[in-house]
Amino acid sequence: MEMKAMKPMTKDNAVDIEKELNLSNGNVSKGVNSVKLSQDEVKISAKDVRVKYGEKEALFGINLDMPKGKVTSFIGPSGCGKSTFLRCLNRMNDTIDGCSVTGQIIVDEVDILSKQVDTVLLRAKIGMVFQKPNPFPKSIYDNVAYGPRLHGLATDKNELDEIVEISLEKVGLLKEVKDRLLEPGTGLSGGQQQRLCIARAIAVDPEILLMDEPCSALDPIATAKIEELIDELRGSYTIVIVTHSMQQAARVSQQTAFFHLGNLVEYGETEKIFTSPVDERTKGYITGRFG
Amino acid sequence: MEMKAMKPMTKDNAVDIEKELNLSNGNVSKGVNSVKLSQDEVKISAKDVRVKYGEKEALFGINLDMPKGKVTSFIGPSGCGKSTFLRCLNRMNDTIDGCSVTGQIIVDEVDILSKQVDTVLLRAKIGMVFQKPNPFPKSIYDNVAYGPRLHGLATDKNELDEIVEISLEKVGLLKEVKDRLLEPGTGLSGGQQQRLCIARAIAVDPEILLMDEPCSALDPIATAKIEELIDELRGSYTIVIVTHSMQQAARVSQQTAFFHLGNLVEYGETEKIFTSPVDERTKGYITGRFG
Amino acid sequence: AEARDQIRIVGSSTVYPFATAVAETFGKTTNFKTPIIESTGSGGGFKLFCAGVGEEHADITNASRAVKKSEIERCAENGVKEITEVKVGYDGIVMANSKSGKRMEITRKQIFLALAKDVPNAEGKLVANPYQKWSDIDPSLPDFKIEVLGPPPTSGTRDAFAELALEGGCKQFPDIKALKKSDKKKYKAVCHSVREDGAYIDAGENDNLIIQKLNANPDAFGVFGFSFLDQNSDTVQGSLIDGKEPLFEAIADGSYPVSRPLFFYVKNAHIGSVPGILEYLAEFTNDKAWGDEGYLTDKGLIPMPTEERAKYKAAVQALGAGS
Amino acid sequence: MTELKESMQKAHARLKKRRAAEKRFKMFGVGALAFAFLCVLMLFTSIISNGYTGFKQSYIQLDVVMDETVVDPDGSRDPAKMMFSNYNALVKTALKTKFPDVTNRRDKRKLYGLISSSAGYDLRDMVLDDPSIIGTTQTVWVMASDEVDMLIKGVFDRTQPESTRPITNDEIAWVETLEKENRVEKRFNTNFFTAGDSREPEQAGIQGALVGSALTMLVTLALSFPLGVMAAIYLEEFAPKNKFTYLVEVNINNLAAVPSIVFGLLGLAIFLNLFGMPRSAPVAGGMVLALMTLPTIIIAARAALKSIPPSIMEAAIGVGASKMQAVFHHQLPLALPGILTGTIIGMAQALGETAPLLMIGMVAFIADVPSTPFDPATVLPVQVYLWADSPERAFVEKTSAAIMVLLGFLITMNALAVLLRKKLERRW
Amino acid sequence: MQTTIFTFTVLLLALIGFYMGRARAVSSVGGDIRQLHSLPRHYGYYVSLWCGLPTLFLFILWFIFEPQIINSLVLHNVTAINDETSSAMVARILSDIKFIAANGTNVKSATPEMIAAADHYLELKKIGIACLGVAVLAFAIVGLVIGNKNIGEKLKARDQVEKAIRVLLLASSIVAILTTIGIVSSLLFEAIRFFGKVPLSEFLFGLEWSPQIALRKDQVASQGSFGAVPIFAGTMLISFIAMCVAVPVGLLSAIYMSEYATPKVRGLGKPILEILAGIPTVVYGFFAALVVAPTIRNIGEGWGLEVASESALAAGLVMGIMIIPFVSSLSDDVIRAVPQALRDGSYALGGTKSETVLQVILPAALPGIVGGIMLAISRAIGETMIVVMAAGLSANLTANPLQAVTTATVQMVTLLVGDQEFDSPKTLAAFALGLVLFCVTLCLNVIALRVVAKYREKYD
Ligand SMILES: Nc1ncnc2c1ncn2[C@@H]1O[C@H](COP(=O)(O)OP(=O)(O)OP(=O)(O)O)[C@@H](O)[C@H]1O
Ligand SMILES: Nc1ncnc2c1ncn2[C@@H]1O[C@H](COP(=O)(O)OP(=O)(O)OP(=O)(O)O)[C@@H](O)[C@H]1O
Ligand SMILES: [Mg+2]
Ligand SMILES: [Mg+2]
Ligand SMILES: O=P([O-])([O-])[O-]
Repeated sequence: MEMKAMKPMTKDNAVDIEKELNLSNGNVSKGVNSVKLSQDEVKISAKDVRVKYGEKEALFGINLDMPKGKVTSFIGPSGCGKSTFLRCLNRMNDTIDGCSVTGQIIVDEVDILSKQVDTVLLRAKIGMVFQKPNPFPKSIYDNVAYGPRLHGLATDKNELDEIVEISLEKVGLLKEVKDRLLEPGTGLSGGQQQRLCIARAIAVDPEILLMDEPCSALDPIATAKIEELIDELRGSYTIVIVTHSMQQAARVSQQTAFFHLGNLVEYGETEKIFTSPVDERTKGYITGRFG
Repeated sequence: MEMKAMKPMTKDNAVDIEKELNLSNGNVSKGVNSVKLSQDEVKISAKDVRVKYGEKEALFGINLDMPKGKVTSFIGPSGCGKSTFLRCLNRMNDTIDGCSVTGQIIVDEVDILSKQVDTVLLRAKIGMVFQKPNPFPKSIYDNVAYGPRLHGLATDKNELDEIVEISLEKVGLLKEVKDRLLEPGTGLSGGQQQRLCIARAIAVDPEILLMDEPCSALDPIATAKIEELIDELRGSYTIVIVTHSMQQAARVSQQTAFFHLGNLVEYGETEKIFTSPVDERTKGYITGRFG
Repeated sequence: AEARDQIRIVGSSTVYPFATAVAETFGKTTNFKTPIIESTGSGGGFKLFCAGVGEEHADITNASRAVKKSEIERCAENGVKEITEVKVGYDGIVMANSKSGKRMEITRKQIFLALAKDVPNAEGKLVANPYQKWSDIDPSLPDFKIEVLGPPPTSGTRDAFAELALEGGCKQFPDIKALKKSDKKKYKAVCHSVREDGAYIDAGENDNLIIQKLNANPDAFGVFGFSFLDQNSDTVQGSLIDGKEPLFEAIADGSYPVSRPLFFYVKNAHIGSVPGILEYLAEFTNDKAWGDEGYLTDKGLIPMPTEERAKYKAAVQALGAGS
Repeated sequence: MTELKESMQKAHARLKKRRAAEKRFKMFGVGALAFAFLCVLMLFTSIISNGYTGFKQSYIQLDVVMDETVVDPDGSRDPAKMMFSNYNALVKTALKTKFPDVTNRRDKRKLYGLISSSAGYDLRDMVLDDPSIIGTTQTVWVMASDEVDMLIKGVFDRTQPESTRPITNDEIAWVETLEKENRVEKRFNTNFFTAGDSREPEQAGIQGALVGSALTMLVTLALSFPLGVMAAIYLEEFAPKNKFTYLVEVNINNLAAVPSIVFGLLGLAIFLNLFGMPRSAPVAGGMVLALMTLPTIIIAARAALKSIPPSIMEAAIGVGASKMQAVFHHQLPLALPGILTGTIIGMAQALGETAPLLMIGMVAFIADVPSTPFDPATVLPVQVYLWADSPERAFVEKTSAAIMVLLGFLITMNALAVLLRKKLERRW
Repeated sequence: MQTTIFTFTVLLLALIGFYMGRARAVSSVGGDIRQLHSLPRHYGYYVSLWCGLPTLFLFILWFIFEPQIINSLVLHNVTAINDETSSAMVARILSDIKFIAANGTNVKSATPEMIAAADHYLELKKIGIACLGVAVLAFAIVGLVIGNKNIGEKLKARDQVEKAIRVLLLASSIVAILTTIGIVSSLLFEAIRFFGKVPLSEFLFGLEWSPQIALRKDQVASQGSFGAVPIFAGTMLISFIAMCVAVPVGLLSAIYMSEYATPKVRGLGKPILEILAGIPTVVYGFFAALVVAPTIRNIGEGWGLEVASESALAAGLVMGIMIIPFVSSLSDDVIRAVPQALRDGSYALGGTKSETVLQVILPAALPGIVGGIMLAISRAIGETMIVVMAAGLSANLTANPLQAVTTATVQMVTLLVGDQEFDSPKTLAAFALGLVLFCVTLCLNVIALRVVAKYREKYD
């Protein structure tokens, strides 16, 4: 951490940044991309993804390949479009009125943005965990069992029990809640709730897990547990995580993408991004010049 | 920034932290305090401040002297009590049911926690700016004039106009909104709204300005502007700012206090805290081991 | 559809208390179901009654006035060709005030002068009613504001009151009486128009409310049916009109001037198909009910003279024989 | 604070005034609330003080000879025949024996008038129940007539001069004789709850109207609740934001302002004349009231749905629920408490309505207690309206008693809904 | 009767369809339901819908057209009817026939021909029912078969079922529109007839309302007795007085409950206030007429004022009490919904509670409060009983609250339930009043919605 960068920002460099931004507000996002993946390493491949909220453009053509079985993290200042992009990956943006998405997102050779894709099945395949833990106001059991029930993943009660147990086990919650599976999920602590939400997402056996700032509402201990969990899940799942904490990105992810004002500025191996960023803006953000 | 610290946290060190916490959950917060101020340098002096929300303790005896005419920043992981402590400083906690505060906070030789103190005047003297910009649903002019009108600071319309103008000028908003003083304040952009809120706080001519994550809802450019403003206001006001961004703390403040789970862990010159923290927890947090 | 086995009666709210009493006795003393009686007002009753023949239309309608020509036409248009009129008795309309005030003695002429819209002045010319106090009309009358609570223009009782009391007084002015021959319309307009400057107060159809309002305001008078006076004789007193007190006997023998006949009308086509109609008519026309000491008199009905009763009873019995 | 800035001194000076204003404002609040409570209290006391006597009824004890020549003149013991015997004659005989010196025809009528006409039917039921009592003398309690009841309850003032009293000296004397012999008793008026409407105040009961109200409310609820909720779901969750939706929205708000009698006109035109539904029946009444209640429920349900945090919806969709499933599995159950609040208000209003029912024939004398929604029936407010319009003095207390029953019904209905709401309420 | 049996049959078939569909779906993937697009029960619903929906349409069509078809067939054989017979006559003969059919031949109008027609009618009815039965059964079974056949691994049963539900939801929201259409159409025709007798301009701008004169045919509107201005002025006066009571009391109560009171007081206070909305209006009417009106009169006379014994003031005051909960409950909700951040902003500047409420919270909550007040006004405009009992029916054009006035709904009720005459403008006037009132409230609502929307844009 360079202390010289820590002097208060002056008017001059604020203007500098403004200039940079104007420059990058152009039509296509020409970010630095140091990740070269072979065809079968790629799980998700975004091609020129643009998003508009009504008239307002939020993403200006994002191109990004995310590797299978690894953790990719998105960082960037608030409002830069991290969440927006993440929500494109399982078509959650469909639920927002006036949000239009163009471009292609290829998952397993299928363009998931095409109209033909059944979003319900898609979302079963691509699970999502949100910033604020949002368990249903139902029992812990029903929370986890909800997805499997929806998709008919279990033929009988025993099978369902098993799915619930395995999912809770995976997130390390089983032994904590074993005796109170029928109590409401909202009665758990924040960290437990978030793990419950992850368990709920895992229960439908997805291939990809999207997480939007999953720890920002949690205390350090709960955060540590979730991070540990992400580390364990990696391998069996392809994980994409949005975080506002660079420390967290550094700890959990293998690839990091830096977004800025709707553009993908830089994408690469996490270690590389944090130690030797190429783009000025990335450098400025990482070293705390802004953000 | 040390990359070795960036490995994912394992179960073991999560437990470590837990141990530390248990230790520090004890009765008195025995933080490291490297700040030694002379009597007349001190503007605010907190002595053994403890806060309970109902039965739940949120602050465990905070002792802290904040210098006059400088910026003090509070950092620490979410839920550690930064906001709680800040709100003690102008008795905003009074408005929360079941919140009880004990200890002493001396401002200008008066214990502001005592029952005799009139909160109305106190809050006029100690202004506050919140995380999310919260302009009143009134015109820009009325927003700024609200405080002076309440306290009868202007004897006539001209005087009031003057106060409004000066306050807007101070936050650098005047030239931006000159022509639309009578339009609603809610129509401004986020950064402008936040500056409007600061202008509103300044308009009653306070001596101390408390800011609770004033930039967390803003984009980088707006943030830069606010930080610049804080830098300018310093000197005429004593400023206390809560932030979750260490970079920001480093940029704007002269003193930094690190809170953790209701305790003041370490307090010192900003530069010192960031370069050579004494406490293990501070070090862990700064280097991104958690938080 | 299944045939209806319950008589349906509609019509006047004035006849309603009597018809319901008969219906109840009828239901209890026979094997037929108790008829359903709607209180729709005389006009509303005719509207429903004349809507047609059949299941969904009423069998009988009560009326506090005789059927009008337009209504008979409407009936005929809808196939209700034969209807039978039965007069059931009389209803006295009284003017009353609280017992805490003085009993009023008044003539119909004075009532006309007090309540009509236009009244003849000293020269006999019609002018807007100038009288504000009773004593303005005649010094023998009480010395306070004219204030009469009565039914609204939409009520049959109001029409009857206008016809019997106002017109009765109106006629006594020779000029106006002359009008009757020359300009009948004008005559009616003069005699039936009630003043609208606040002296006469439209008080809705609820007579109990009028009585309670009289109790609250001793200076006010109310216009309502005799049965309400009868039941509330402890708190209100009927004014003497043309020297006659509104007593049961006085109304029955016709000496009390403001009383009107009550009727019901039967749809002949329904007799025989809706069970019980004849029996209901029999119950109504039984002396136990509408006789001098029948239970309807307890309810405030003023019975007809014996011969008149016999006439209607015969008509009703003829209906039964005919089918 | 030792050294106040000059500006702060000014502020200090104003403080007293501001504190006073604060106190005043708070007092206004307390005053407003107190005023509203006072209104509730006043209304309740006036109703209860008028009506509580309606739950009591005077009874008179008579020794009745079950004369065979009257009850069963041909000795056949055939219930069908005994049904129509003149049982009132038995009562009259009993009264005559009790007061032998009454000979005048007029006085006799007065004397017979002490007892309610229902006494004969009571005796009939006794005989039909147990024909063996024929020929014996039975001591029975029979209902006093309404005038005697009023006298016993003190509504009629015995000290007033006879001419200004609805009851004569003779009658008072007879009643006092009976009172001395302990043959007069006030009992809880069970009849009031078990009988239908009647023209005799002492026989009139509320059951017909109560059941009618219950049936009507049932129909109203069964229609307006699902329709309202479904409409709200559509408008809140699925409707595109376009002209049509705006039209529906304005419409719904406007329907709330349509006078209730207009709904009666609508019901008459559509339900009775077009669809041929039965007159005076709770189905038609319930449907009319349902249309009237619909806007309230829709407005409340939309507000309730709106207040569910979107995170719940997101969570459900995130695990692959369709929007429809997310709404029905999560949004709806969570919004239910709020929807119930709207339903409570709407149903309360529907329960108190008279005007629209006038048009569809429910303002009527109906003696029988309905058993299905297709039977003719009235409802509680109509009964109140009809009784309030009756000449008999005894109906005054009946009216208030009926209002009390209506309020009881209302409070029960609300309490059930509130309980249900409590049960459904979940915290998160 | 038969239709009930048919309904149950169809329901039973639909139930069978449910199980068949489910079973077929499961067996189509060899028991591994994971391979199905939707859950097994969705396939069940799908078949049930196929079985039930077409049949439902059939039922509806039958109910609409059956009577017409049978009627025309029956009348075909009646000689008394030829091309010139008036439609009223036809309807009468028809109703006679039906009456005979229902009640047997001992009815008065029973001529042999009529009896034959009645028999024919009954015959046709029987045939109709039989046809219906066959058709219903056929439709249900065919639907069942088709639905069942469509089921396969790929069928998106859930999507189909959801589509059907969506249509149902849409249909429910259309009920509101239909109601409006029904209301307008049940008012419009009679109102038009009224305006045929009384010119619209006279009705809208006439200053005198006196339906009594019009009872006598000859003088109808010529005397200008159908001017609705006093009626609407009275409506406004009384509503205004009511709002003067309800708004301050309701709003202050709401403020007190949401900002000052303990949760306990609030938890108890709200339902108690809500009772006020549920008390039958007759009770309020008596209260207004017998308690409030005399009191006002006494006080007024003590002051030497001219007070009518039936005053707009009494009715308005009591009506105000009745609608307090509409203002208080709804305002309480919106005031509590104002974000805490705004309160904090004011407190942090040294604002007292009352200053915060008056200067910050109320302006912010205004749109919601306006909504509640609108609902209260609606209720006030629509109220009848209190006005009838306490303010009477005299249509005075006055702004003096101590005089008697009347309102539109009161006039409508009295005109409709009073002694009416066919075609008399007196009766028809009620419909015209209703229609105009409907238009007025519609305009009010549109304006209110616009205002609220504007405020929202500004302040949110
Ligand atoms: N529903 C929406 N309607 C309109 N604009 C939106 C909506 N959601 C997001 N935006 C805009 O799109 C841009 C990107 O937002 P997004 O939520 O993706 O940012 P983010 O990077 O996730 O920020 P944060 O770190 O604060 O979550 C922002 O300018 C935001 O204002
Ligand atoms: N109103 C309240 N009622 C009860 N507990 C509260 C309340 N406000 C805060 N707390 C608790 O007090 C502790 C300190 O909260 P505080 O808001 O001061 O944290 P913080 O450091 O400001 O966190 P953040 O960075 O998320 O704002 C937390 O555990 C929190 O849950
Ligand atoms: Mg985000
Ligand atoms: Mg905080
Ligand atoms: O209801 P009435 O026609 O008798 O006034």
